Amino acid sequence: MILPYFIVIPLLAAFLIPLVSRRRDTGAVVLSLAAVSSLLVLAGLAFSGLGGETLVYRMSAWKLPIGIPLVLDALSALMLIMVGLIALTSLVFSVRYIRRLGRDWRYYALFMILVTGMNGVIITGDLFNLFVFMEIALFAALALVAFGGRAHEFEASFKYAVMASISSSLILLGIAVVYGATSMLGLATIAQSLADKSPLLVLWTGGLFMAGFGVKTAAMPFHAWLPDAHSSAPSPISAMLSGVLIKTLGIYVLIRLFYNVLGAPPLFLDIFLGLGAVSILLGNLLAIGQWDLKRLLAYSSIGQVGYILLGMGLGTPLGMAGAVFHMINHAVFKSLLFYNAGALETALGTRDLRQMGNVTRLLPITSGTSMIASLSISGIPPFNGFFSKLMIIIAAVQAGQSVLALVAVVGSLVSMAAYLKVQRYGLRGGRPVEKLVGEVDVAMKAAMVILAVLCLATSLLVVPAVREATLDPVVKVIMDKTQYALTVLGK
Amino acid sequence: MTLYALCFALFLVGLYGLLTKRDLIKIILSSGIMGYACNLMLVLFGYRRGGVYPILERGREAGPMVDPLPQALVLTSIVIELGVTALLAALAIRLFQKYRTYDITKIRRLSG
Amino acid sequence: MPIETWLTFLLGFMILGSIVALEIKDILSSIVAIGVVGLAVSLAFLFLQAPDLAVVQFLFEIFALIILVRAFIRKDFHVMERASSGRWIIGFTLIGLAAVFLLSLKVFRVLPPFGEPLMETSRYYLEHGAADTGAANIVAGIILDYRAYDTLGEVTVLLTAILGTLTVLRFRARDGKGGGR
Amino acid sequence: MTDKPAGMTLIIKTVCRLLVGLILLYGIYIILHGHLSPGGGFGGGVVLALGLLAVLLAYGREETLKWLRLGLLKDLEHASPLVFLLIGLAGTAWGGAFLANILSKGRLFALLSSGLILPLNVVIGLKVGLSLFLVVLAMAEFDLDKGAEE
Repeated sequence: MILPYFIVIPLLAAFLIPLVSRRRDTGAVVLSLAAVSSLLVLAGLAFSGLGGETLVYRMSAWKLPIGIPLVLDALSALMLIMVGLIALTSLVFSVRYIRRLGRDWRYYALFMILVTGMNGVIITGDLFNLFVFMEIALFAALALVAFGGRAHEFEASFKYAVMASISSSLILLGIAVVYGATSMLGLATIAQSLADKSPLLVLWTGGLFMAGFGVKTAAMPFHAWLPDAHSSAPSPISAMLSGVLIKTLGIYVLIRLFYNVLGAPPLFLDIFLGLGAVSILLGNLLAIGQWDLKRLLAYSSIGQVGYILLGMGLGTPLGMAGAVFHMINHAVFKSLLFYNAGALETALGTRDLRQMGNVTRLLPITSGTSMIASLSISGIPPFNGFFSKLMIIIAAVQAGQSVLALVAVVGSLVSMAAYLKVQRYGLRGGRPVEKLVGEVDVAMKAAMVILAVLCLATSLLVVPAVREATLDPVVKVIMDKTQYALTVLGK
Repeated sequence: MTLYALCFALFLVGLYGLLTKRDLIKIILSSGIMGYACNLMLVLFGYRRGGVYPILERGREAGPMVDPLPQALVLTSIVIELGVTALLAALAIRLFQKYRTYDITKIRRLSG
Repeated sequence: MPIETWLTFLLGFMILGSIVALEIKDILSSIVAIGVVGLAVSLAFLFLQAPDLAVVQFLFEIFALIILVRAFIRKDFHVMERASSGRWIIGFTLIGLAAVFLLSLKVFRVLPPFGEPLMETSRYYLEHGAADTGAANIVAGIILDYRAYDTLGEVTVLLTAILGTLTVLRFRARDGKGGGR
Repeated sequence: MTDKPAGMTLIIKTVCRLLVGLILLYGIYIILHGHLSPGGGFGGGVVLALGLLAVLLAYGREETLKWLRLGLLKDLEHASPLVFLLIGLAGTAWGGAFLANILSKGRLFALLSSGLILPLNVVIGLKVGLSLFLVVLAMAEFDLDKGAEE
């Protein structure tokens, strides 16, 4: 069984790194690259070999209500692929980028722990275990946000830590109440047990989880920590945070809990819709006002998460397919945009759009890939963002929510404006740049090109044949709702 | 029932502190209070009237015992709390070193 | 006295202590107050028949106090500045939290009453724990056998927190602005 | 905490030397009896850390680190979670599942019983004790006043 290795491999790398590296970071780089690429391969194999089945692994050889199960279904396999992919490119991008902060093995150790935490959240079938691995990912993210060692990074990290602490406490309280009511901790057993408990209980714990994981998702009223944290972190880490962390700790857990455990109560779907609509409008609008490139990207992440929430809230298979599709797409193009920002920062020494200038000639790869990413995120065909947004909008119209469809269209136009601003000032501005202060090395370029190619390649997911093999099993897992519990319990 | 409500009240005191206090130290303390409340809530849910602690002893009758599972969970949670406290404290003293204040609004103003 | 009375008293004391810790102006008193609350939690664990937790809570509380005192107590710096938000924010927060409190009272009535847990899973641990794991301490059996995976996570959390703390405290500041040496 | 590198007075040093041994022994006792009595790796680890801190308080940093060998402590701290993981992997190899309890369960109430719980407790105790000690050490070394007015 390959299931525990999704945890063991990154953890082994994280624990070995301090022992193998002293002054140099070569050992750490090699180890973490090896670990992440094997994770990606494993995840790919798992997804293709799964064929719509669900694998259950018993940790410590104890069966479900007693021990902790690991569960791998199409949804978790897809998430694992996403994490592995972004982690790999992010590491490739990091090697040179992070050396200007010193050759520090801690970065790689923390990075591997971050990956461990996310994989752990994705693969676990136990509520409390999910909490533990969420904390692992959060601690690693906090340390990495503060990694640069500048005062504003500490400030961002502190703010993030406070918000994380609030949300974790809410979640822990929710777990406590669930345990008090059902005396169960496995997701599958809770799903069965809660089904015949008082609806008040579902409402209350649902509210706690919604607030707690809402903060992790950074949907609009809960977004306060995100712009600081995501813009202060080193660029490859921003890509990890915006690209996958908010999705694993936020979106994925929300889907699992509210669809597979609580059985998609209509009230909470409406809340998803509301959060989504507000996030789309305000997130994208606030993005336009920013001059710091990474802050702009961070605010835009809030807007894009809004689309995913909107798709989730519709509760139709098409909407869910759009949400999952957009989640993958956003991981690809937002990470790419953060790499672009990192490359620009390395080359120009600034993140302020007004200080940048005409760099299309000096940095052809950076500006080319950022053009592709901007087109994708604004929803221009034939790039991936267009198809996922289109799916969500069509699903909204089909579900009779034309107002929300309109909101999505308007949000898309607003985000296009924000990225026009990036292109106009950041890359094609009038301010002539004569000399670059730093060099964008091959590894950085490679990371950017890989993701730029993926921006086009993931569009293929919309082709019916490909979609049947990839998105449809995932959507089936989600829309089968509490069928998840029966599958995991082997009934 | 009263105990649950009181425990929840303790949780809300912590939440109140986190939402309104602007002093880094008090924010750290508030997060600790919320942690206490969560832990206590879990153990309250596991108490069984007349039960003894879940450790077998030689020569003692195996009477009813309290629920051991919440205790195992809270053990984990206590460790996590300490981790949060250490990390927050480290960040706070770095911030103090730079700005010479623990007031988060002043820090925000100073950093622009 | 029944255990409820003791616990009600302790919880009231904790709430009071927390409010004192939050509202008092002197840093040292504030930290000491939170320490006392932590010790009260430890005492409550003892009442609730959780000696494992009482020991660990007590020791970790001492440690948290050492960290907090070391981090924040300075010879020349004792009294806090104006440490709260404006009156409006406090008012709205209080009203909001009070509303949440009143609304959730009903939920606690739905839960199993105090002293009568369902224990659907835990019954197994109590009946088979010693035979399955060989440990007389059933809590130890749970954290290191039935749910050892959680504990692996817990060790990793601790490792990460320590690594993070050391990263934050490491001496050389990166751009000269961050302070440090 | 350690204003003077020389540490405290002779009386405190002597008392401390006597006490430290006891504290450390007690910590080890708690760790080893984790499967039989309250405490275990987490509690015992903190006691260990407190013992080491008492040394630090009494003798000051210089002298403490002379016989504690910081590098070794750090290596031990880094290696202990690795041991945990390797024990878990041994479970996959011989017990059929990750972290399965593969050793013999022994007789109830005996010190050498309960299979892997004892070694895991030792690993956890080591990890908790050393990492908490290292954190407080780092905080004690951290100087708030240096370079703050830049």
